[in-house]
Amino acid sequence: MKKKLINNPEKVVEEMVEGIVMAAPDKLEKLDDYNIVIRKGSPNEKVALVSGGGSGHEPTHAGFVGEGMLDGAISGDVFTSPTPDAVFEAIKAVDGGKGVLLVVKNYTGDVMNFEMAAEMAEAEGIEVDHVVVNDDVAVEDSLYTTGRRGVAGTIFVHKIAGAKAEAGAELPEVKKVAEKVIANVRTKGMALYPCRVPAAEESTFTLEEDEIELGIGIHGEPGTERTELMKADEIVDELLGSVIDDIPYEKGDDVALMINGMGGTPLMELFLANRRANQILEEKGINIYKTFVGEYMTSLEMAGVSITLLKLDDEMKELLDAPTEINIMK
Amino acid sequence: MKKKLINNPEKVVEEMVEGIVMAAPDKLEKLDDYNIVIRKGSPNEKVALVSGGGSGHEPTHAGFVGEGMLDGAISGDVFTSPTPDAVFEAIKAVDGGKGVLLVVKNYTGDVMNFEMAAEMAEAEGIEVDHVVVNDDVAVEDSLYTTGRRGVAGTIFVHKIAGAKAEAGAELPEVKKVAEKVIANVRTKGMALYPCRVPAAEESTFTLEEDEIELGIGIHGEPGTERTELMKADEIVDELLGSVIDDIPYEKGDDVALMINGMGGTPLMELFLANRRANQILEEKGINIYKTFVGEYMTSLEMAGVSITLLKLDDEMKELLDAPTEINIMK
Amino acid sequence: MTEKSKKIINEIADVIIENKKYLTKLDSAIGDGDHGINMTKGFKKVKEKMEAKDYENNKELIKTVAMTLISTVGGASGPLYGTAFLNISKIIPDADFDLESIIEIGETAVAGIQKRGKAEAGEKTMLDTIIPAVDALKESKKNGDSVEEALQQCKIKAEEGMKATIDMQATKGRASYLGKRSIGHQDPGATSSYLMIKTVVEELY
Amino acid sequence: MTEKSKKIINEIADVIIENKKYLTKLDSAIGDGDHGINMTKGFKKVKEKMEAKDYENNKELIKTVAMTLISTVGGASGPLYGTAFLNISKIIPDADFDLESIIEIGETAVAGIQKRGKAEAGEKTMLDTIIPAVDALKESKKNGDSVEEALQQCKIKAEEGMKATIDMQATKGRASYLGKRSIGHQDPGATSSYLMIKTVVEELY
Ligand SMILES: Nc1ncnc2c1ncn2[C@@H]1O[C@H](COP(=O)(O)OP(=O)(O)O)[C@@H](O)[C@H]1O
Ligand SMILES: Nc1ncnc2c1ncn2[C@@H]1O[C@H](COP(=O)(O)OP(=O)(O)O)[C@@H](O)[C@H]1O
Ligand SMILES: [Mg+2]
Ligand SMILES: [Mg+2]
Ligand SMILES: [Mg+2]
Ligand SMILES: [Mg+2]
Repeated sequence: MKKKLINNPEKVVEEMVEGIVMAAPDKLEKLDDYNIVIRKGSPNEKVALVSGGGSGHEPTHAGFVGEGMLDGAISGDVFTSPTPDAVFEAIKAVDGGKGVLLVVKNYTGDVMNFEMAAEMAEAEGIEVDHVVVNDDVAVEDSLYTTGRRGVAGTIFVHKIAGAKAEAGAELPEVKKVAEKVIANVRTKGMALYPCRVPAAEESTFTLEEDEIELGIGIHGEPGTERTELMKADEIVDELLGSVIDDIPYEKGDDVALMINGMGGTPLMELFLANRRANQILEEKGINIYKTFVGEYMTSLEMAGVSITLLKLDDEMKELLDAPTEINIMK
Repeated sequence: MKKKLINNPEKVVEEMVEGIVMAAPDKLEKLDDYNIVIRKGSPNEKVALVSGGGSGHEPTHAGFVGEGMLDGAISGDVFTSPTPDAVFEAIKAVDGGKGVLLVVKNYTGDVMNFEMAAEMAEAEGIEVDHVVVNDDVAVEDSLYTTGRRGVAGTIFVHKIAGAKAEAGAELPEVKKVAEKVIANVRTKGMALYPCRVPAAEESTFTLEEDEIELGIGIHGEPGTERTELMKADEIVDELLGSVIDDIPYEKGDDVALMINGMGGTPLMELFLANRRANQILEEKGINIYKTFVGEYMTSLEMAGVSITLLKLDDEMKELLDAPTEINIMK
Repeated sequence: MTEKSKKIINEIADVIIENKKYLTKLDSAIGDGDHGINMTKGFKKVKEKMEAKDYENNKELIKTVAMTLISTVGGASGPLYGTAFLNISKIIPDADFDLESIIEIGETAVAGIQKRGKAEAGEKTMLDTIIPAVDALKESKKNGDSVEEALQQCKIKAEEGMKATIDMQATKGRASYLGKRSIGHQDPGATSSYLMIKTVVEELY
Repeated sequence: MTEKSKKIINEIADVIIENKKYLTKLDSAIGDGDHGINMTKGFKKVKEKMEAKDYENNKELIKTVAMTLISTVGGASGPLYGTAFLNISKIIPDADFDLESIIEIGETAVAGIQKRGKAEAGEKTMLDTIIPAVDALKESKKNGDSVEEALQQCKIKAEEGMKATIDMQATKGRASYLGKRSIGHQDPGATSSYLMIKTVVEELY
């Protein structure tokens, strides 16, 4: 049973959310009785952005609440979608009359719970719309399945739609740009080591000392393929190759690149991965407009990396560069 | 043998440094043939700040090169002090005629290698001075030993002395404020899990599933005490308690608080630790002026946390708040 | 009737709580390892609520169960089971259950789950337990079986349905991300559904 | 003489490289587990350098060894051994070594290490091997021993010194952070020093 720096598995989320707000008490607020972080002084007179999901992905989502990004974030139990009543509370707390956009990652649980919350909010006369992020190329996309998972690409939706909302756009415009990001963002990830959910005794999967898992999601679930341990460059070739081929990203495209650590990966290894990603993109003539290296969408202490590309047009570039209070997205 | 996302243990530092520069090619530059990162366009007409040490502590030190903080950083082999010739190269590359301050962490190797480099630079007529950071309260301080280690408190030296240099201060003034930070900063850390140096086959120590190590340094070395696994709150009580009692920090003091992850600790656990640290400081009437939660001074993929307090006066507050290009120090 | 229903719900809750680890283990193989944790949290709360209050009728009782599951379970199973119970609360009679009303309960549960989750039989979900179970009841009715016989068949078919998920490839829910790797494992939701159906059957006859 | 010196340095390098894992393991117990790695890196480079070039005299050869160690080893041992060799290069004769010159070499090495590292005997460092070794040479000289006898004693005392570090508490270097926990482990630097002295002795007589 993997050791953790926690007090009580049943209280981790609550205590974590308290700790998040205490780190920035002038900017953030916790809703009483809920694991919800909102901007201090909410609601604001603008379209509000709300996201959330299971906990364990920190800094996602609560860490992205702030000017220029989210207005509110709901932290469900670890890797478990929050319940509709909690999402509904968040919506009510941040709605300033111009409507609320929910940014939902494509998981059955998240989609259903957010949909139920939206129904509740609409019943109270709040204008609510939602987008579903599904950037994970590891999962085959098909009409007959639940489709692709939403992973690290979600951060770009938060940033760009957040900037749009901050600029005073109306709900349909904010939704439109969010959907543009979703259409242009792709991710693939891998794990060297799994993670353990605090309330569980074991990790969700185990890997031998010469095995890695490709195509992992962000909930500790096994990936789509188990292979031998490879060199970092080979792993990056594999991940970034799948991402590039998907849309596909082409010569002359301007992209944002995110090298995302899964929680337990040392920064050293992320920079090493960034090096190879840069080499590949340069070879292909794809221009890196902006690079993000660090932990953005994690899976507790999982060791591994995901690589995200977002193909940018002028509007997205401007919104990506727009000011935000969130340091790691500057 | 713990898996790593690397290519070749002998090349990790070089490849990492390349990856760091590629992440911000408009701001950073790598010196040919050396694992040295400097600000693009160096030297600048100001006192230059240079730091460095073994690698494996990322984002320290290379990640703190940028306006408002360091001018250059030398990355030695993993956990191994860089050699004097490398430090000398960095000094030459950033010296803009107003002299260079070396920020050295108190390790025999670092101190000796930086001293030798300073001798070389002085022989070439470059004005060089240095400060030695020794904030780790885990180690007994005594005239007859090497004294305390330099750990996460170093980041505050970089930030505050960096801001001073940026403001146009002369070398003695920059040194003076660096020494003020050193006099007022204290840290203690612990590990749940050790780390493995890429070139080594095993971790430097091993812990049973119910053991933790208190008073660890940042080079994978064992700590000063091995205890049973405790709850997060108890661990924070222990770490922060030792820190507070050391100077001591007192009622009415204004402090900067840093909850630093050792590399493999999920952000969730750091925020949990921040919660308890806030409770303790509030109880004691110590005011938190600014909080930093994240990975600043790591030890590869070690799981654990260190807690740093810096007692602030008006000058240090202003310099801590001064603008910098380094996002995580904003 | 409310006392009897309360007892059944209590039994369901106990069985789920007892099987927390088992359900979680199943979910670790093809999901995210929380199904037992999620369901236990929900049914513990259901027990608390039921202890604290008396209910006038089955409708009120089951509505409380539904709302409690919806607001505590989270994940995929929370809204699915929640919606199922919510649908049931709308039609549940307060008298003794005859075969017809039991079938109606089953059908409305399936309808709720399908409305929310948009899955069909054969996608390796809880529906692969529940649909065959309801079908068995209907078959029994057509054959003129007794309620006891019908319930017995229902339980058998539920179990068969649950076991049949082992060989299925998931196309809905989290297990679908595994593609072919989902084959060979029993679905956790199908298992919790079986545990519930089994409990109801054993309590009713 | 330079050929002979080159051979000795080559032997030292080989012994250090052979003991990479051993030295690293010792350093893992009370340091940061890199002593063997650091030293091997340095001495591999020394071998490379020596192969590529002929040296006019011992002074030039040893200076190259010093600069190479300084610019490749890093850590604490790099500047310490580097300074020791640098000091040696300043006084090393080009003729055959008599006991007097061997003693001078030892003394200047110690002086270099102490100038850089500010440690004394008994602090659980490389000095606890080197100082007794040099003392043995001086003792032999006083006793009028032959060079062979003196070197033999030197090696014995070096080994004793190295082993004596086991029971010491470190007050210098990284091991000092462990406080009392440093007791019971042999110092890695004292061990690499012994390996070097042993090699020199075996090559010289
Ligand atoms: N669309 C769906 N329709 C019916 N049942 C589903 C659907 N998606 C998932 N399930 C069921 O939910 C179960 C997983 O529940 P749980 O682990 O609690 O939620 P999550 O998958 O969000 O972690 C699956 O085993 C499956 O039986
Ligand atoms: N001040 C000092 N004087 C003499 N020897 C020292 C001193 N500090 C450390 N050493 C020696 O250096 C050795 C460690 O070298 P090494 O592991 O290569 O460097 P680091 O400690 O920087 O990792 C110790 O075992 C000790 O013998
Ligand atoms: Mg879940
Ligand atoms: Mg070292
Ligand atoms: Mg699950
Ligand atoms: Mg060492």
